Amino acid sequence: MTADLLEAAPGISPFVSLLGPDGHRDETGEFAHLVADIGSAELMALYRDMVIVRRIDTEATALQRQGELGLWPPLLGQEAAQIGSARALAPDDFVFPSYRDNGVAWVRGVAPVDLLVAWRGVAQSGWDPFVFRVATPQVIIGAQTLHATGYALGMQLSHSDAVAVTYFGDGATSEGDVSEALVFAASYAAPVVFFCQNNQWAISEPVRLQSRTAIVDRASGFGIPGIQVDGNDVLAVMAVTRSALARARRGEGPTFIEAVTYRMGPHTTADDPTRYRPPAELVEWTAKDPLTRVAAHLRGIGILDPAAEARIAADADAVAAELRAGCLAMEDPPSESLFDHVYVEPHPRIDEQRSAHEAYLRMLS
Amino acid sequence: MTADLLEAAPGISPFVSLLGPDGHRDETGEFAHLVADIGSAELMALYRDMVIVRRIDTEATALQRQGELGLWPPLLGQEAAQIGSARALAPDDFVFPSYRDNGVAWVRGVAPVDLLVAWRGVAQSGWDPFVFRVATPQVIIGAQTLHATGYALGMQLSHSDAVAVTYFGDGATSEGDVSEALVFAASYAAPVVFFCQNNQWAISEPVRLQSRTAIVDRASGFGIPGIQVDGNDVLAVMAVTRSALARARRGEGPTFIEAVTYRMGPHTTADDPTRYRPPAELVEWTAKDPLTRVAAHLRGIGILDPAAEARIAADADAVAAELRAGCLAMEDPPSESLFDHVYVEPHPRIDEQRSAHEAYLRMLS
Amino acid sequence: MSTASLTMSAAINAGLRRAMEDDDRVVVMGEDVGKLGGVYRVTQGLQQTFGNRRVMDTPLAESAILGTAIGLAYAGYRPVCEIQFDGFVYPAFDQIVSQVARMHSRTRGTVKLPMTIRIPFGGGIGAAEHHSDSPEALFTHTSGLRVVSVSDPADAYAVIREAIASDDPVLYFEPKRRYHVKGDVALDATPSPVRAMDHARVVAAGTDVTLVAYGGLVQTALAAAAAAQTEGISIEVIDLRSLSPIDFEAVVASVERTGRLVVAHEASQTGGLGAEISAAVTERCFYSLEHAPVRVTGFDIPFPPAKLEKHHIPDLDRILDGVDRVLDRPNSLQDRGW
Amino acid sequence: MSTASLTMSAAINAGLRRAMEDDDRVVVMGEDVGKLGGVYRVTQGLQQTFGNRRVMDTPLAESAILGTAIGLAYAGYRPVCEIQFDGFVYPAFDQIVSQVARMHSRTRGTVKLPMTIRIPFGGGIGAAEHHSDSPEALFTHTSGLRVVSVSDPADAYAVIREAIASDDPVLYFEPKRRYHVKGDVALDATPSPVRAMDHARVVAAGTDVTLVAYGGLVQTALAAAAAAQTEGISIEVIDLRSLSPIDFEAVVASVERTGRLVVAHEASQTGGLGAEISAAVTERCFYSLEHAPVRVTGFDIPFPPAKLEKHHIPDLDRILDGVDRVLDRPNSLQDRGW
Ligand SMILES: Cc1ncc(C[n+]2csc(CCOP(=O)(O)OP(=O)(O)O)c2C)c(N)n1
Ligand SMILES: Cc1ncc(C[n+]2csc(CCOP(=O)(O)OP(=O)(O)O)c2C)c(N)n1
Ligand SMILES: [Mg+2]
Ligand SMILES: [Mg+2]
Repeated sequence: MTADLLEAAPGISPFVSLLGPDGHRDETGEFAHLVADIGSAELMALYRDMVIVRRIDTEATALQRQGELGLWPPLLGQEAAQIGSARALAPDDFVFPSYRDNGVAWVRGVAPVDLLVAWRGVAQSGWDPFVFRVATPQVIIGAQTLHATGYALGMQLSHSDAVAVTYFGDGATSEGDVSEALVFAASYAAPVVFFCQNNQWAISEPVRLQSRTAIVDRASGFGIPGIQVDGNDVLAVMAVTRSALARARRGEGPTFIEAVTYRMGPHTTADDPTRYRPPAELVEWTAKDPLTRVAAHLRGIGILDPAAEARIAADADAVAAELRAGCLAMEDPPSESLFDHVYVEPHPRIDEQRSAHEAYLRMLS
Repeated sequence: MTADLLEAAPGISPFVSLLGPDGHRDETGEFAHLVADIGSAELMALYRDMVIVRRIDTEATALQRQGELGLWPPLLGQEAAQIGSARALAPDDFVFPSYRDNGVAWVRGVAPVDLLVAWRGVAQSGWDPFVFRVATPQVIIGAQTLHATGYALGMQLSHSDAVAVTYFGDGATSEGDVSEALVFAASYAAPVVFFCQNNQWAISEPVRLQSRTAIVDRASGFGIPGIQVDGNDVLAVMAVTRSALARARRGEGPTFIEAVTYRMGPHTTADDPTRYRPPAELVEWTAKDPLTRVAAHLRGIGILDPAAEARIAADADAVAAELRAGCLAMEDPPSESLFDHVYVEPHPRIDEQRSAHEAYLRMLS
Repeated sequence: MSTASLTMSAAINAGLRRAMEDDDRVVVMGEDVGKLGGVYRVTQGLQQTFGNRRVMDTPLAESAILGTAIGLAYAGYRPVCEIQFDGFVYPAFDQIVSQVARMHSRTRGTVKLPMTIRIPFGGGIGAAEHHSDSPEALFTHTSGLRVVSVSDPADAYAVIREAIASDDPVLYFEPKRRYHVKGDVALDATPSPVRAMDHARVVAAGTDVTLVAYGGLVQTALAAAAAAQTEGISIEVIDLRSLSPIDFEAVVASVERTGRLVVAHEASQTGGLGAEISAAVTERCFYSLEHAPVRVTGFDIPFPPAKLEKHHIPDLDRILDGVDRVLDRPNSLQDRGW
Repeated sequence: MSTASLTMSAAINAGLRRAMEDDDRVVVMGEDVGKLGGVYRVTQGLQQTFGNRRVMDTPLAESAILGTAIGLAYAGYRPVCEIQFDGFVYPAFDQIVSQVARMHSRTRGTVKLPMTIRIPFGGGIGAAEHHSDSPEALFTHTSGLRVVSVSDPADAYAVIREAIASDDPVLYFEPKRRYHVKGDVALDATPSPVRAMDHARVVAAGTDVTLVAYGGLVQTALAAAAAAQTEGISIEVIDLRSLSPIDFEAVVASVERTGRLVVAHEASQTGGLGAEISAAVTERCFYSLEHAPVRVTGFDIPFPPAKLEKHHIPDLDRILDGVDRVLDRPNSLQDRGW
């Protein structure tokens, strides 16, 4: 009786788009003025970001295939969503990302090799959140949306104009935590931006299983304005993110952004999407590749010539080479470090177990 | 900065109303045909229900004050919401209520004294859910909405046309479980009706803390149609519930009903609403009392004369007397019953603890 | 030093107030904690003094209370979350065990979560279902959390301030049935450098049996010790205070003298704190033990309805029965004609 | 009776298929269990056979998976829920402990919840954070639940069928690192009236030490017994299978012969199953014990990153060290030059 319902696609609302798949830039649309300052040099820089994070992705995938990483979650296809939004942030804003948001971390200044730390299994995270103002990636789906909301409450309390931004997927919208985050954010008009990358899939589950209506619609029922944006359009993403950030800084509260994009690769390197995904879908979305359109635009206005392409590619290769070298150089942590940082303050049981373990190691050696 | 926001009232959408506070019945509105069969005799029966459940409420409150019950959660003010909706159900439908839904239980045939079992503390619940097709009242806010959704999935699987109906409060809409129930219900187009009694308060917290927009708006973001109804209007409530049930039976999926009503009493007998509630509010809502308007209407059409009033009052008093007698007659459970029904199948640890406890009791005696 | 006679709930209230005065990063949040002052009035008056953003009434969502508190801690605050009743902590379980407990180690020591999670717990007040749980063992099994329980007003005041001042997340369990019991509280004591919350305390000295309890059962244990005294049995009663980590130094020192251990708690027996204490003490002083440690606990059942709770919660008689058993005097209770 | 050599994941798959064939009230639900067949392929092919309503891919919400399964059970079904990884069970914790565990007693025996909750658990596969937890003790402390764990394909097949057939809710823990290990499985065996899941089994007979393990550590325990054998130490290895209730009859019978008990598990030590087993065995046969029971467990830390897990999960050496300790041979490991 409902098999057909399960197959129906969610309704797609009109969405913000400024740079079409053909590379044409709309300079007059409602959101265009928000990125009027993004001239060709800035667009070139955004393009460079996207090329580099894609290159990081490829290299990390290769490292995983070669047994150097336990797992890797590729962002392939989501570069515009991540770069466009992250480049809109102010230094003081604070990001609460999920595991796939490597592009965001790159923009915040996290060293690419530090992205690998967790996947190589040498530690649960690779950087100090306060240095880059980006929390370490969250694995529990949706949990970070509450942390962002709480951080935003803190900014209100401190009269800061910093904004919290949280990244999560289409699947995450089903988790109770995400709805609760919307409730709290709305209730206190917290300065938080909910940035949902709807990449159409949650592992093997299509977005229509999570929602019968467009994901962006979710927000309005909580009293939070939603904007749906072409997530493969770096300019449009930047524009809507800027608008949401400005709204938050004006004290008008949270905004929910749905960036409509596509996970062009597997869920992680452990996944085989051919088991569940129609091949035609990938073909369709490849035509909307977020990098291709920027390149087309930049070529059209004559600034992305082969020499520039080569320079960017060389930069990306250098980043990749450093990433690989850094990965291979990472040392396994000593077994005594098991007991580090479980608590801030002294803890007799930890001390006891550490001593016993050290005695055991001495005995073994 | 947000103090003002915290004080603002949520936007009120237009809502279904058929019997106004003055007792005037609208026979032509959009939903009126759904209750065209409710003539004066039927309306009289609904009135009788409401008088009786209010009387049960008064008696239970008195019993609590006299130390016969540990606690009691009055439904005072919510009679129309509960009677109107419950009287719309078919016998095969299944109800998943919360602790305040005594009127619903009454309609389903639960003996009033069985409502007291849990509050007197002789057992955690008072009846067999399968006999009345109403689950025992849920204390964990919102948890039952998932049970209802699952039951509805079961009805789909069994090709039954029974519908699951779940009752919950305005506060409950903030719990992740309720949002998750909406997700699942929408995804599978499950035959479930979400019946939210927005009685304006969750203990001391006003509804505006739970939602910045009307509660009914919540549903649409999940792809579920919402109807807001005057919850103090027994006819309107019945009409919208019938419409939601019919929709579910047609295989069109869930509906969310917000019954706008008011908790005229304390949260429970342990609560003192004068600590947090402006007195004017109660005055305002008393004018919208769900019983008064039906009485006015019935008097207007000449069928509720003093003799009829007296008959209904006598019926209600009889129910109350039986309730009181039943309450006082309830025996404390024997301590051996501690171990009953923890498991269906034999369990050595329970057996061991039961034996040890029995030996201990023998030793004491 | 000013001393006042306060109920336990007033003592916690005073401790919260003091912590908020001393450190404006301390914020209080939870359901009904503001205008109402909490269903047990533990936060009464705080919102009037500190405003509705430092004392936040939250929407009805426990996972969000904990999750947003984590974000507040990230932003430099020291949130004190109230979970209205023990039985409502489970919706927040994921945020507590996957986030609060692991954030410091996950981030290699860069993020600290100085959060306090207040939970009224236990039975004895004739409450409805889900209002009498003792879930502490779920948290003591979770590494990365500190768990404490208090048993009287003075202790409640001292320990709530220490919990808030701690840079580790602390679950602070308040035995509901002791809220209204009064005691003297040294109100403006400056916190001792030796934290009370790290140390079990001997609340009654004794030589024959060590009786370990915490929270609401400390009082019952003291009563049992007094009753046993009249029969010439000398019980040393230890109030654990810290449930994680447990101060085994104190417990073992006592058991090494007495040779006999009884542990009492309200939570179900299987996997309760009694199991850990029995196992750990047996490991540490097997050869000092004259008898296997005895557990006197709630049964392995969901907390029963109000009319049955008196049979489930260990009372004086059941504790004395445990004492008899550990002394190999199985029938003395009967002999006494009790 | 047809016997096949199957991996543990294939054996569970076969058990699920068999249960669904035998009883059309059995439904399977969870994230990615349908078209993908689960991230461990345990439900592979079931949706093709039984359709997308008896094998339901669910939205990404664990509390809802459990909560709707309760409703399905109310409607007469026997849901088998998959939680994708151990670390994702916590969002469903409230529905499990407050609803699943208590519904039968709450309703005075009128409602039964014949649910099975499958949870891949434990480490040893180099996984990311939250993918290697051992949360079983949280559930064994919760009254109203049955908890089992399997250790090989034959057992996995028998026990999944028993769990589904049980009228009580059962948590079924699958040790991830054993999914790919093969073994012979008697496929069409009719269920024995004596349920395997109720009984611990002696997987290696021995006389000097009783070594209790479950799940992924059973294999390690057997290897330890084999290694010890070469030194003349005879270890009896018991695979618990049922973690709640524990088959103490079997454990005690063994300890009464050996006088020495070692319990091994991956979960953290404090409050883990080792605590309960140590305490309960000490209570039951104190005078047979030659030494305090020894626990060889994960440390009291959140599960560590992949590169450290080999130090955290008890291995052959740590188990043998525990055996040495219970035998008062503290340095034999060193003597052996290991
Ligand atoms: C609480 C929880 N449940 C399940 C998982 C397993 N899991 C990891 S990623 C994933 C899908 C997430 O989909 P989505 O939110 O759309 O993000 P995407 O991976 O597409 O970026 C699932 C189910 C998890 N990590 N956490
Ligand atoms: C999970 C959970 N959290 C908190 C509570 C305590 N509590 C009981 S009733 C209530 C308010 C409920 O408000 P609402 O949903 O509006 O229903 P109402 O009581 O107004 O009918 C609260 C917070 C609870 N029972 N369960
Ligand atoms: Mg996705
Ligand atoms: Mg309400």
